[in-house]
Amino acid sequence: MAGFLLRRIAGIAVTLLITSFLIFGSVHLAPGDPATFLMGGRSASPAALAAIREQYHLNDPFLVQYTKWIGGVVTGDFGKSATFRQDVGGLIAARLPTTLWLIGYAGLLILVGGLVFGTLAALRRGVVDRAVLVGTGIATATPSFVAAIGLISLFSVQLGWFPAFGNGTGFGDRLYHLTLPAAALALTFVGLVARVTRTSMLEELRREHVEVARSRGVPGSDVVRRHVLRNALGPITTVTGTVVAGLLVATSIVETAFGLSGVGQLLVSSVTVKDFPVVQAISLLVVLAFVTVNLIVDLVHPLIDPRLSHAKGGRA
Amino acid sequence: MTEYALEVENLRKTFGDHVAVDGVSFSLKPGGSLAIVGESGSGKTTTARMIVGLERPDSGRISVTGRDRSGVARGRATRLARARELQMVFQDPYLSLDPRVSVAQCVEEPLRLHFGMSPQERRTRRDELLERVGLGEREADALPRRLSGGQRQRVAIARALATEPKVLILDEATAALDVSIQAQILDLLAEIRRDTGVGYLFVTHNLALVRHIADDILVLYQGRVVETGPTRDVLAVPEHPYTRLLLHSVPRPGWDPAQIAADRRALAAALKETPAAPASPESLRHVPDTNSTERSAAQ
Amino acid sequence: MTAVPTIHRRRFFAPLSRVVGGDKLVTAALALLALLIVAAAFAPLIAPHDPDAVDLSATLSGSTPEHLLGADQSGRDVLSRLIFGARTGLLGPLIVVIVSTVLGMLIGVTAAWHGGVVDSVLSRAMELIFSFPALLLAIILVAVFGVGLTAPVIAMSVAYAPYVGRLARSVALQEKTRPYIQAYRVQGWSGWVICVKHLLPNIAPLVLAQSAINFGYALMDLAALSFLGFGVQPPTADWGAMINEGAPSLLQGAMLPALAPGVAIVITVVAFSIVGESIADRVARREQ
Amino acid sequence: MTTRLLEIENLNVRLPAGKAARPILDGVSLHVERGEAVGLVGESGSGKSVTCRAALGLLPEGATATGALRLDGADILTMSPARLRELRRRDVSMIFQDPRASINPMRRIGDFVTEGMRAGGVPQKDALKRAEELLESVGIRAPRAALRRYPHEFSGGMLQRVMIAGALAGGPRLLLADEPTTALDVTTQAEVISILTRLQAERDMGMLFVTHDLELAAAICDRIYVMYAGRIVEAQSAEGLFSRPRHPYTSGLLAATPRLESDEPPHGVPGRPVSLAESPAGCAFAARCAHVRPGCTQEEPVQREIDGAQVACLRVEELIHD
Amino acid sequence: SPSGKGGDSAAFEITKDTPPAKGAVDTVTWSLYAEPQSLDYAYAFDYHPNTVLANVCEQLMRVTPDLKVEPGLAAAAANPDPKRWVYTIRDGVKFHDGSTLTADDVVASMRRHMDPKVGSYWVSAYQNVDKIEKTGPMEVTVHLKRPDQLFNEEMGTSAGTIESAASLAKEGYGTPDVGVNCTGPFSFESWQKGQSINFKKFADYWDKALAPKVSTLTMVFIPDPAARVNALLAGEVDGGYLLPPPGFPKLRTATNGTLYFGPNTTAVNLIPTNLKGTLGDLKVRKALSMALDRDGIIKAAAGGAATPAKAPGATGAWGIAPDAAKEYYAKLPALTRDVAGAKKLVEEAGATGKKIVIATSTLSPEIGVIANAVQSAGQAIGLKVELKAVAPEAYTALFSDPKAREGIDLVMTIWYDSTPDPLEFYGILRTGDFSNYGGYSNPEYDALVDEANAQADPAARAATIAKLQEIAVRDVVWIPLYEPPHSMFLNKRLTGAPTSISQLVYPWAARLGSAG
Ligand SMILES: Nc1ncnc2c1ncn2[C@@H]1O[C@H](COP(=O)(O)OP(=O)(O)OP(=O)(O)O)[C@@H](O)[C@H]1O
Ligand SMILES: Nc1ncnc2c1ncn2[C@@H]1O[C@H](COP(=O)(O)OP(=O)(O)OP(=O)(O)O)[C@@H](O)[C@H]1O
Ligand SMILES: [Mg+2]
Ligand SMILES: [Mg+2]
Repeated sequence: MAGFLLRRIAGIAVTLLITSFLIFGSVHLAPGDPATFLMGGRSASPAALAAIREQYHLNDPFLVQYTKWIGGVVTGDFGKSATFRQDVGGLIAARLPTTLWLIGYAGLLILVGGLVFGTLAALRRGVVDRAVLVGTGIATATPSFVAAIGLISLFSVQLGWFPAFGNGTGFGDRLYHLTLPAAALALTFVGLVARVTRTSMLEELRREHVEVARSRGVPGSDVVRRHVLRNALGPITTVTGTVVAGLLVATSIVETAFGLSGVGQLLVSSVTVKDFPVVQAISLLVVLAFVTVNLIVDLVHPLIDPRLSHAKGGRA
Repeated sequence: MTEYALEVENLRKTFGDHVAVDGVSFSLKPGGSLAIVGESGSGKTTTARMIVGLERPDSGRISVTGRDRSGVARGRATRLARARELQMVFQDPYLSLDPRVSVAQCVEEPLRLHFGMSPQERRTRRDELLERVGLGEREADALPRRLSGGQRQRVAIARALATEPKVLILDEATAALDVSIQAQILDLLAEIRRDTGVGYLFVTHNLALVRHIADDILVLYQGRVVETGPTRDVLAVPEHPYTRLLLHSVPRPGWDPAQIAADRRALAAALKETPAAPASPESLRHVPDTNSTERSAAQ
Repeated sequence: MTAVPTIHRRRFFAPLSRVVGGDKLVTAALALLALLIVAAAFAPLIAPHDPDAVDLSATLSGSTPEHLLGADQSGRDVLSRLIFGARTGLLGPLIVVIVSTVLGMLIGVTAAWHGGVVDSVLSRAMELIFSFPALLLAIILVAVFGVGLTAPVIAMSVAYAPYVGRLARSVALQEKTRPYIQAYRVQGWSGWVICVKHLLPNIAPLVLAQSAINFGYALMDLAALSFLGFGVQPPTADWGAMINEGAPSLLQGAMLPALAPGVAIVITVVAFSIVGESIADRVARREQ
Repeated sequence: MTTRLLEIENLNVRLPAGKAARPILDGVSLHVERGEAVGLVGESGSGKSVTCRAALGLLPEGATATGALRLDGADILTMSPARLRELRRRDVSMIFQDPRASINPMRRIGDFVTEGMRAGGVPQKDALKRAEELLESVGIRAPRAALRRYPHEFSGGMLQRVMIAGALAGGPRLLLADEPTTALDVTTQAEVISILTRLQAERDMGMLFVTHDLELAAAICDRIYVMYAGRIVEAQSAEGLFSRPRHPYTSGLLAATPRLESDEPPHGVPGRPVSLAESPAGCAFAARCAHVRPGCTQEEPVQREIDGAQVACLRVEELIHD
Repeated sequence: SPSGKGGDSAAFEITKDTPPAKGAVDTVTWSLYAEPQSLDYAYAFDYHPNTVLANVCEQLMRVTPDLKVEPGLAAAAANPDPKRWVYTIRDGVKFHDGSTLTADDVVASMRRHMDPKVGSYWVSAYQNVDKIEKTGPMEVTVHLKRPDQLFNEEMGTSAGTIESAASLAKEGYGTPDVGVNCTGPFSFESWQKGQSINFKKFADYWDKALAPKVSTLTMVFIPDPAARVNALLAGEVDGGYLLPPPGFPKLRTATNGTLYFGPNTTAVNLIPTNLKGTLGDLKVRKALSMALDRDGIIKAAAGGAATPAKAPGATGAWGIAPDAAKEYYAKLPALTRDVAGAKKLVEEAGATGKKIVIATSTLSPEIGVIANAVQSAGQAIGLKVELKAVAPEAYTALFSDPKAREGIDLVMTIWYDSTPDPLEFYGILRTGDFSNYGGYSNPEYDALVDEANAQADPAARAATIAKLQEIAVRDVVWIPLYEPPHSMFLNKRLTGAPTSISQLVYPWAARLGSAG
């Protein structure tokens, strides 16, 4: 187990190193003089440009720049934002709570909604199943920005039930403020998780051991809980993991649509103004989150399915 | 310079640290029929796959009519030569045919690859082969999915016969079929052997079947040969305790499962004490032409 | 929007068509897609107006006989823009799907067929791409190469390839061990021929099913990028860009400029997933 | 007259709904007495499993059944769901073909063995203790440790023993064994069968043993039913079946089975087995039968008693004299 | 008061000011359409940072709500000779940290703009400056390379902002973590990155007339226009400047507050950026101007709230001579839409079928709407108008990077003057000026610019600028579209905030207080 973990972490480190190189390198491919981007498109005298080049080490060879950057990243120093003239780390840290809240909230909606709808559909074949399938079919096809626009115009413009802006402070207020964004973010993925839940539960329902349990007089609800849902958790976890990891990017759309200031929105606005130090840092963060979530999913799997246990094998 | 159609010496294969096949040797006369028996996981399939070149042996020698066929074929010429000598019929008739290829095409494909026939000749040959296995025009045009298991296995046999091989390897070729169909296929195989002189290497775990189809028998146990000889003799007077156990395990009137269970435990216990020697040397009364098995078993 | 659902060989999302409407639904979806393609191809003939024609007197007019789906802020005909918008709306995903399918198949089948070092190198490479969500990759490329359809399409073609690749690899791995493939090897065919003539055609339907579903996701992702202002640029009529342009009008109570393209996206994606799922379902049923 | 342990009378099962509508079983009648081992033999698709499961009140999804299915006189087809669960927990148990598929791979062996008891309200501790005894009785060493292990840590043979232990947990009077050894090696099969028959005898259970291996059925059963295309075509004592098979299908099956004892090579039965839905009017076996007469394809044979055997063949009397 | 009618939309009324505040309020929440990137005055070159900074940092001069230039932190500004400005620093002014304002702070604050390492956005205000000297404990002298009247007026903008020299030396000056330390009526408290900036009333503020009535001022960032309007309507925020035109109808009918339109120095123009291309021909520029449906554009792009413009410089920007400005403006030729005439002009110029490329962008909705309208107008008179989409960041670059303008003939701009002097605008059309995007060059014009910049008397200067205006209109150097009013929404519990655009430099929140 420990060996497995170490191997995985080493793998992640390598992945991050390669991706960081790719990210940093690709940004360097950008046509145009980085110094002019750093000036934010203002009129810039040659003297000012030279000063900027000096400040951002733009005169160093690429590898030196990369090494300096990655060295900083390792110590938590992501450099300075060109537009905000602040430490990138601080910029991101200030926005991270909102984004994490949003992801957590949406993740919860996705998991609960997905499980409930998926289970309902799997167990109540017929009208309920049909309704859920049609609903999730449409939900998965609704991009979050379309959902966002729909939700805003209905719930905050027409009905005025939810606030139109802001992240909120304190638990209840946040919940109130982030409900619509989380719903917009979750919609597509609730559909996805519901369908995966439904499919894998139906597949488990067809398994012989479920029939065996029934044939032994185990009540239906116990069969569903202990044999069907329990066994279906594997694929559900995988999909939920991928989805939650993906939310970190998907939030950029929702945060932009709702005008929330989170990491995603920062990414979008930084791309717009070519604030590369910020883009690099957030990209790396997203990749890190992605691989971390995947690692967690991989660690959770053996807990769900003992056959995947890395510790022991062999047969009696 | 040998009279054997297929000769295998000291074959060995490991998967990781698991030894699947260990020092297997045997030979098969042209037109002969040899059965490899053993329980699940004893290495039967692995042996068969090494012989047709689907798996590379770790060591050992395979020769067909005296030509070396060890290892995975590299060039086109060796590949084709081996294919004209050895063909295989697989266990699961539902998976051994390309679902997109019609029966007729399926039989024509090897003809096209191996023989420079005109399309007309090829069609004639194809029809011959299909007729040989009892399939008519109606089945020829069909896709495999429209055929029953028995019919599919007939197609597989026709396809294997197309290259006119010296030896046909049948890995549990009838195990997935119903008894009434299995018997049909066995009838057919016997007929083909009579007519064409092809040799058979049967892989099976069904001893009752072996009695009716194989001249010689080779008993595998945990990747090693524990007993070999003419089927009649081995089945009549099995020498190795494992062979005896296997034989007694076949249900029949007067069958005593409790006794078998006891024997099995005894055998397992005995083998546990001497894991290096699964076979008692005196049980190997007949090892054709090579003593390697004897040697490896005697150490 | 990067978690593309993946088809598993036997198990698959319940195809909507199997529960509701049956083959009729699939037919309807196919008809809709055909209609859309025709509309996109012959947009100039079909659209009632020039998509860029400005009529400032019709600004934000609701549905009228002249403008069936109303007019946008600049007084352009929403219906005509919708029809023209199908062009970039379909072309982008089409390229993404074609490139990612070809790339994915190539990688997946090569990895599965060769195994060993080739497999582990290719699988690692796919894993590496996997750690970049498609949208992130697109955003990075936009940051680097600037806005427009090109960078996102390239990014997404690359980002989607491993989804196809992983599926192709796992299906090819299974298929490779099937006796019929082995029978061809025993017959003496070369690996190439078996791969191209037998393995590929047999895994193709499932991979295509995945690609049909990917199409919908690519459409959503590209529209999202246009919505963010990174993709198709104004004044080109494009569904995502139309939503971006139409969003401020919601304040004035004009729903159509933003809603119509939104609905178009949803319907198109649903249609593609119905088709993709029903292909996958057919394959799965044939297998059983 | 005392009631029989299991009595199936004229059981018809069909799938009604939509395109899949078709009959599966037609007029199946059989019975099992207390302490008796009864075989049910036939080729694939003949309806053995459906018959067997029906005795537990388990029918294919959407299927309807007519006829009677009684356990100790109580009609299973009309039982309430609660009573049916009770029946499954206590009175009837089933052992399935593939132990690896039949035991939830994600739960512990102990959970499996005790599941039925726990559902019946037995406290956890007592259930575990009983499970330990059961595992011991099916020959699993270190039963206490085994309870905490997972199915993948056991071999197929061992799992089938666990399956048997689980089946015996409720102290059933009737054991349904649906090809319990088909997935096992012959040597393992012998071992499992020895356990099964020993326990059956010890506990005086009735057993319906489903197999397609005539030899195996004959070796352990008192009476054997032969099924073909959803119907019982012959029922006889085991020796009777081998010495005097009455139905042409039974004879065909016997001839096709390779035997260790005999030099007679197996002979195939032409054609292929059909399911009830596929079979034309008249005798379902007519198309493959060597003794077919024009009448066979028109009239459906009914079971008749000939020399202590039940046979459903129109020409059975004529054939006896051949 | 001037009023306009845009298309068939409701008329709008210019309100010069709101009624004075009656009492104190505890907290006010104000909406900004974006988060300032920095509070460093050197980079305060946009609506949102200036709206914030106006209350916190003050300038040497002060631009009042009625667009007059008054002494600010400089008690007096003297122009002893045309090439010298002498500022007497006000006594007893305290910084928020309690330290006292001296000439050193002024020198340090001003010199920063000329330091390339700082890269000040206001460097052009100092283009004529030779050197800045402390000439007494409370006196600073600016030596010019040539006469520059405008310079003094620019000292009322961020170019004249004074910050404590000690604070300027701090690492991270102007960032959320460090903030600023100026002399304004509100002091910087905290900055929740991405959400809001908070200010506190400054008790020791020197100008007792402008003593704040609001104790806590919170500026929240709401980038989404719809969200911002809804927040105002819901009372979640108390007010905001520069509201999105699509929100006007709703804000107008709000029950919880009032939408005000105030004096503005903004004009919306099309800039011919390439006078060597199709638009190099005056006839073509004129024709395009004639073909435009200004009323329609105002309705679609400005929510109906704007006046069609005859001149490129806003009439509202004539703070130095507002009445004379009206006369000058009235004399300008009327702009009537005449598509047929325009078409003829294009034919005369031989430009029929020639190509014009206009930039469009998603940066703000107006840009797209106007670009579309221009395309439609141009095509109606036989020109081939292409739209070139530029990324939002590239759109800003169009105004600073000549390379970015390559291949583009026409760019839409919303131009506002920071000073009440029209020379700020007309000066940029001088040959070689950084913002003379089309490269317009007219020696007569250049001479007039220099002449005006040396005229200390506002009336005389205005008369000279009027000539500049005439030439610019005659030559259609820029194509005027419309003049929008400055917009503000104020919750009905509050009053006192000025409506005019001078809020960008004037401590507007200091006048804010309770309405009842
Ligand atoms: N590709 C492989 N990788 C790893 N182990 C393998 C592989 N193929 C076979 N083995 C192992 O080798 C041993 C022999 O397998 P083989 O398939 O030859 O047995 P068999 O006698 O054919 O059994 P069965 O009767 O079940 O078909 C088994 O323990 C099996 O698990
Ligand atoms: N759940 C079900 N739904 C639909 N049809 C079914 C179902 N179960 C069985 N059948 C059909 O009923 C017929 C009898 O099936 P059954 O499983 O009883 O055969 P069997 O004799 O047990 O065969 P095998 O030896 O293959 O196990 C078959 O034609 C089968 O297709
Ligand atoms: Mg095998
Ligand atoms: Mg069965």
